[in-house]
Amino acid sequence: MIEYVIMVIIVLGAIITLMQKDLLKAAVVSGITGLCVAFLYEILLAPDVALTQAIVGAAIVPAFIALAVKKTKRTDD
Amino acid sequence: MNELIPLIVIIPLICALLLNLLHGKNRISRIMALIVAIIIPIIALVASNGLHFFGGHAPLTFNPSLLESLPASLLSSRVILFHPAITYSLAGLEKIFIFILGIVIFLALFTYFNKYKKVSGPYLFLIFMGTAAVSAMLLSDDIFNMYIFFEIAALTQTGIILASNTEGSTETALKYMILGSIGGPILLLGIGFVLGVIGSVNITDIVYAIHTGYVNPYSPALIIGFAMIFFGWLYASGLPPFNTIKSLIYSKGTPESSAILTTFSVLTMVAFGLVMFRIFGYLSVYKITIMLFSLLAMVLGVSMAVVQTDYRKMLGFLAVGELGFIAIGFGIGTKLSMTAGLFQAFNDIVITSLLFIGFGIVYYLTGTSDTRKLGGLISLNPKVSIMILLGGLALAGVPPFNGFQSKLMLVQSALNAGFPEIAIIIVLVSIVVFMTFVKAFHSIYLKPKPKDLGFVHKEVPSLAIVSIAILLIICLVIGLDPNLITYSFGQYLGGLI
Amino acid sequence: MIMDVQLASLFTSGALIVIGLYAAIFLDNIIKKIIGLSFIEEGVNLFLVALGYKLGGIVPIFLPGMTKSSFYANSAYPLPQALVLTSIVIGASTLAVMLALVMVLYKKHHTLSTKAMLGEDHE
Amino acid sequence: MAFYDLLLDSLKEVKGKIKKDPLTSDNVSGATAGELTVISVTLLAALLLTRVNLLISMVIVLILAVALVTNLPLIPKVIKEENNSLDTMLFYVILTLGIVVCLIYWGVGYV
Repeated sequence: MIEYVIMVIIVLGAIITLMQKDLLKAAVVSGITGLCVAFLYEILLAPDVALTQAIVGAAIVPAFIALAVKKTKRTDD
Repeated sequence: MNELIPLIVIIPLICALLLNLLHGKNRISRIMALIVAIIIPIIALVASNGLHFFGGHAPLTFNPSLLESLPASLLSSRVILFHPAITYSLAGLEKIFIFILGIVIFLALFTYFNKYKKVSGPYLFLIFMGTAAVSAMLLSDDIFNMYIFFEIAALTQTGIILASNTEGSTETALKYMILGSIGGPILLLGIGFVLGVIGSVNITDIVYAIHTGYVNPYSPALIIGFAMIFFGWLYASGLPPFNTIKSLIYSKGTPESSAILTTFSVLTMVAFGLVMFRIFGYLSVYKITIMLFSLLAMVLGVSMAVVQTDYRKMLGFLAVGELGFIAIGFGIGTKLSMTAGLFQAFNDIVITSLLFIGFGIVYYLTGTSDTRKLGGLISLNPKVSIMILLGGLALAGVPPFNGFQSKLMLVQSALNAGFPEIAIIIVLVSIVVFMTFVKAFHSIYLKPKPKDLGFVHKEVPSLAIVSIAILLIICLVIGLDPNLITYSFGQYLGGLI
Repeated sequence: MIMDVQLASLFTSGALIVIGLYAAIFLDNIIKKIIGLSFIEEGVNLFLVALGYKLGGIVPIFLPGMTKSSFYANSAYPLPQALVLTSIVIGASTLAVMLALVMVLYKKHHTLSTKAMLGEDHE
Repeated sequence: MAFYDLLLDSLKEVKGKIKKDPLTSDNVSGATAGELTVISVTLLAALLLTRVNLLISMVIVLILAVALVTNLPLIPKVIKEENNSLDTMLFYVILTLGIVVCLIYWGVGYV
């Protein structure tokens, strides 16, 4: 059952990310999607991919986005 | 000798990394870059035709001693034919294209070194990385391997535009990357569909599986996969709707960069076009879709080029429009038309590089690219202007140059295949290309010189003239004896059709 | 079970791709556009991994104590997984380059709006 | 000579729309050539449809001819659509993705 919950979180997380007004929040929330995708890889019998995705999707990509937001503007208007 | 095949990719890769480290040491970088640029075509010519299996994992049929030890049930199955490793194959076609890639890179670097005192390590890194990626795309028989090098090539192209550092180049690079981030994943998705249906990413295996009835050739997943790969191909080559961004890129780069960029895109187009032809050539919708998009590319490219007053933009649109000629050869789908399309691709690389470098001299001298502000440059250096005029004639398809031969071949193949309308369109578009070129040539060279025309540099870079001359000689030689090129193409295609 | 895991994952990947395309076309903020593009990449990777899944299968790592025949019969297909590893890295590097370009362009245009930053250039 | 006048008027219009600054004969000839290329290539390409169905192709060619002639200054429209804005490019990219997938997926059964 957990896999379906994760899938719902992935889709909702993606939508919520794009609805944020605060771009720093969007960066953090996009990490949730990345992490859940990593969990889903684990369920889909791909543990090595899950490891890479957990690092890239949940840590590196949000960090890059947060860095870009820090250097530019924080709000979306 | 097949150990030489991976060297075609490995040498530029290593050279790229070293040149990046050597940033600041002008002399060594120059010598090294030129040596490597000349080594690539030599290796391509010297290496014997054949296959290279990475890690030595050849298909079981290639290994007689292992084959004897296998049970009889395996011997009769398809398993022994399948390729377990990434395979590179080198034949006449790849040799010719890698050769011309090396030549263009060499001449472009030659011009670049002549123009600038300081050599930028990262710029050379990008150029050689792109060279490695493009030659790997041509050599590889593995569609995912091609995708990876395709992404690398796209990144290096972005880098080359950025390194050109012209007005608005950063914006253009970002636009290209955003469009690429749609095109690239869609291409991967298409590869995923094909992988899902067949279970292999080796092209020979995929072709074998489809043509021996191992899978249903009309299964919906395979068709969707084709649609996605086709879309990725449009992005890779710069056919519509990606024609605007590609022409923008060409017009934003420095002349040498633009020459290299067109070479990269044409070769990427050829590599992926051949793959699509091999895998999906049996679909009739394949031909119709390619024809549709190539006609669109021609008419949009040429009609946009003819109204430009900026010669770099004009050349960008012409380069994109010429892609339509290559694609129409792929679209008609007979052996003659495929040969003509590949031949046109070869000529396109030579002629467009010539024109980019040639008009680059004008930009170098005057610092403006607006044809309305230019004029009377023929008195400055008649030799160069005549060579550029001859290059333009080759582009438009005037005998005895190579452009004429390939366009004649295209027209013949269209007539033979029963598409007289396409033959007429090819002739018509060639005429407009001619007119566009003559118009630009007139306003740059022949029109009376405007009084306020100032010069940034007085001297014409001498090595640029040498580059143009070499490219023009290639044009003339190929135009007089097209069999030099078309024989290998015909042989390659004979194995496919 | 209403739907098996593989099909559900494929639908999830489709949803991610569609959300990403929506973001890329309709959202004006450039950083959100780029986040949308990263969702497209993630969706495609998920699609590839889901292709190799086998219901009730085992992880495709050959451990001591397994017999070859049972491993072949039960393991998930490892090829797509190997491909995705590369693809994830490519996606991350592309994203990094795009964000770097955005930072450069922000200094010039002082806005994150795509219309203002990457609109028609007037020369 | 109503058609000729129409063409002439449209060309004058093109002249005004392409560039505001003083015009040379280059620009006008370029625009004319572009215009004629678009029209002729489109009509010739439409003739390729005769292989599918003669009647349909006749109707399509006629409709296209009328549509092209009545919208005559075509080049300004092409230039407007082929601009450098990212939004326009993305719009056409996604549109093409949809068209390509539909065309190939449903086209396989019919051609």
